[in-house]
Amino acid sequence: MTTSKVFKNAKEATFDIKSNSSIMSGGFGLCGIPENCIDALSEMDINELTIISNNIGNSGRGLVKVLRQKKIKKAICTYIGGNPDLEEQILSNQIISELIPQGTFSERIRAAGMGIRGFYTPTGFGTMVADGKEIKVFDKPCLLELPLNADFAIIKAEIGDHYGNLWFKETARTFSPLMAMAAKTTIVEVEKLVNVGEIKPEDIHLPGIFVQRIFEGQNYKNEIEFLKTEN
Amino acid sequence: MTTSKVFKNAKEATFDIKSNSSIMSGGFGLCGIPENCIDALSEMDINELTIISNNIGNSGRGLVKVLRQKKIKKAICTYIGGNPDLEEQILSNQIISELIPQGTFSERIRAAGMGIRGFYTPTGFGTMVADGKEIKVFDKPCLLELPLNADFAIIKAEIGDHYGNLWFKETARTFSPLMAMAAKTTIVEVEKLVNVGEIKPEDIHLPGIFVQRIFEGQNYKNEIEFLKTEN
Amino acid sequence: MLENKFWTKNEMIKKVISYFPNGSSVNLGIGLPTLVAEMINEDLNIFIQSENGVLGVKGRPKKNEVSPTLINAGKETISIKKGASFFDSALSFGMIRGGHIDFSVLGGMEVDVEGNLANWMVPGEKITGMGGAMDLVNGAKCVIVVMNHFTKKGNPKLVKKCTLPLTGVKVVNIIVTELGVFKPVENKFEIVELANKITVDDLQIEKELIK
Amino acid sequence: MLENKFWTKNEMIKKVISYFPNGSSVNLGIGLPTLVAEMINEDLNIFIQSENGVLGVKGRPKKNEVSPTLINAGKETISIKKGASFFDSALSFGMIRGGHIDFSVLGGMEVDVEGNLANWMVPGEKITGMGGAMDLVNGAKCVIVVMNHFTKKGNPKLVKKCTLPLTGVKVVNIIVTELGVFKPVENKFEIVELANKITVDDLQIEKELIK
Repeated sequence: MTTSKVFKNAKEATFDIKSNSSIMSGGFGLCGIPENCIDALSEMDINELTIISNNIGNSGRGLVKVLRQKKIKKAICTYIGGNPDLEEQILSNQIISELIPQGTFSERIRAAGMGIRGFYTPTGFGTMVADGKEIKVFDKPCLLELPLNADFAIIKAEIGDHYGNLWFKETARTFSPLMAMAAKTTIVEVEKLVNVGEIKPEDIHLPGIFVQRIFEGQNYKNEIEFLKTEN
Repeated sequence: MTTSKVFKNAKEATFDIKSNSSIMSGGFGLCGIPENCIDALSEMDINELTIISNNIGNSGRGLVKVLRQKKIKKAICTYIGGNPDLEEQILSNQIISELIPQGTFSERIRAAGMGIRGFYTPTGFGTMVADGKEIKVFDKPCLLELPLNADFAIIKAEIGDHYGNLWFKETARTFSPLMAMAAKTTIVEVEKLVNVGEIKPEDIHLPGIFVQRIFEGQNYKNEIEFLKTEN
Repeated sequence: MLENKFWTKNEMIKKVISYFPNGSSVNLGIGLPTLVAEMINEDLNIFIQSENGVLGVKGRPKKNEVSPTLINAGKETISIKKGASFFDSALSFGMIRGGHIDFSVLGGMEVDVEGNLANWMVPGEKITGMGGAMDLVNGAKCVIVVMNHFTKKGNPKLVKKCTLPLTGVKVVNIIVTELGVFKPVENKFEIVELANKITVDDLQIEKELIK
Repeated sequence: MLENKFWTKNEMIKKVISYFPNGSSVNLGIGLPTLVAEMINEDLNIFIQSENGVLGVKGRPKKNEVSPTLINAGKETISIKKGASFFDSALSFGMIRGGHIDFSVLGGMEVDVEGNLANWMVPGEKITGMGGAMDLVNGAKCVIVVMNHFTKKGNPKLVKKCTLPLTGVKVVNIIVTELGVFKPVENKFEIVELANKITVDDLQIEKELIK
């Protein structure tokens, strides 16, 4: 058993992703998305994927590349605005979609990682989201929500060490640490790969125990979706 | 409405703690405990308190001071080893105690802070902890556990700013950020009070939104319970 | 022209801001509500949360301070103020769902007299997705909907009963449109305030729905 | 003297360590199990977790490196290795309960043939509290109980049915005592290994309970 988690690049780190795999993909819109892993997916001869991601790409970029290749069987996400490719595939029934309130989405992923078998939340009560779900009344009527897990998580961090300890920049953290906890195999790409001990132990956002593979990514675009500046 | 959260000392910050209040107290053993607030409690003419704390003090110190004053009506905790005063008051029925598995204790406090109305865990199934609890079978039989909240949380952090953003040192973090989320009024004492902006936004362990009062503490003992060193 | 009497977008946002006590916390939805971050007076000491994981949004960045990893939930570049913090989505929504956010300001397609809100899809036509809206309406202490008074077809969005899929049940506290400020109270819309020279007739809301 | 044939504490801990593959993660209970942190070979690249909020415990600190805020779950001062991280109790127990910890090593008062464990109280006499034990036995991938073979009264702690309040049901995978290594299998104790010159009779376990 080798203990090295360090891989050379996205192609090598994603070697065992197959057709029908379920994959969580981190980031929000185009912010903090695992660009190298998404490119690798777009080059692999696989399909029928289940993708769990807040937006499944946006504005024609990110996971939309994979979406347009018709490799996605099922999309589990929270928001479709700004992703016309996804909206079209859903409205024309080319793809199965499951829309989840974003807080429930986060908490279900966390639950999978943290060993919680189910939890009650008022979010979604009285809406389509409640369809078929068990309801129990606490201070308010609540839905029973179940853990959301996956075969793989592909996520990006700003800095990672060889053990997989991660540090995220600004608002790029989002769902990524949670997905790392919830997936059987978590593949991390980082802007900067450092030696263990280089991230202050108090400031590690995700302990390396949740990471199986890590590599330093290349050619990041870090695209801005809506550039807004002062006057 | 004043927006300043900064208080002068423990006495002023705890002014409205009354008899019958429920109080969460952070730390593990004697590590990371809110020494100044505990001293303030010991000087107040109050009783019938419900205390929610991992150990309710240890080895005659910390909350044991308040315990010996017979101010505690109910102790909600996870571990009694090393606290003979507590064990004696429980065995002689001078105090009502509720022993909770530590992971369930953490998660119930988090649930209260995060708006989760209940969750299922296999922890405690088939034990006394399951008595009277609803059981539901997922991959394993699980207990329904409910949120644990309080009127006040008294916690200690290493560094805090005027808005209440906190940073904890080493293993002193423990339950403190969770308790801050779960209490109606969270009172924080810090080794060092700094201006807003002095803690790097990525490295804040607890955003100040969960903190109502903060002060710089004095005369910390930071006692070591079991000193062990290399040979 | 009725339009000449309407509040401008800035005036609508000022009405929204008038509800915030000093030191309160606010989450801003996508679109019009984000204007709050740009217009708010710093002295109010408001902490603006964006559910993608930041507390302490300030407004727009200077051109030379733009960061691709510093955005709001509308995926727009932002700046932050001193005392801001970043966190993951579970903590971000815990902050919302745990009742720690004082105000949620968001857009709407329909609001009815019971305070029900619809704002995430038109069946067969348009799916925006609920994003964080369902969490926000159930978690924030006060929910303010800021929206155009009329649909593109000219019908009022303040209705007796929502027909679109709901975002939340009995959740809306205040509605701000370009015609006025309203509250769903006892199965009617209470008129809190009307824009200058706007009359009750201008609202085009059925008379029996007005309190 | 039977005692002369017993494994020493260090030998017991070596048996425990022999189960850890390179790179695995381990949580250590209070007392005897903490010896693992002091005896383990660094080349094994084991990450030791302590449930009070640290991953990467190394052993004992040098005298001049002691910190009151750096302790293990037994409240003893520790040191950490490179790559260590600190976190709050919810994440710490999520790590445990989510199945991310490979081994839980903890003490026991009684273990029975079904793999039930009792180690937190003696009714009316002694309450230690369960601490993190109930979470650990339900969360870790492999649960190793390391304990004295006999109670103070001289009765074996490996029993047909636990009589003390349980910590967990069907959770123990391996038992290490000073007499040998055992596994609860098919309602019996399988003898994996006995200490040098120890016989099955020395165990004082009822014959029909031994596989």
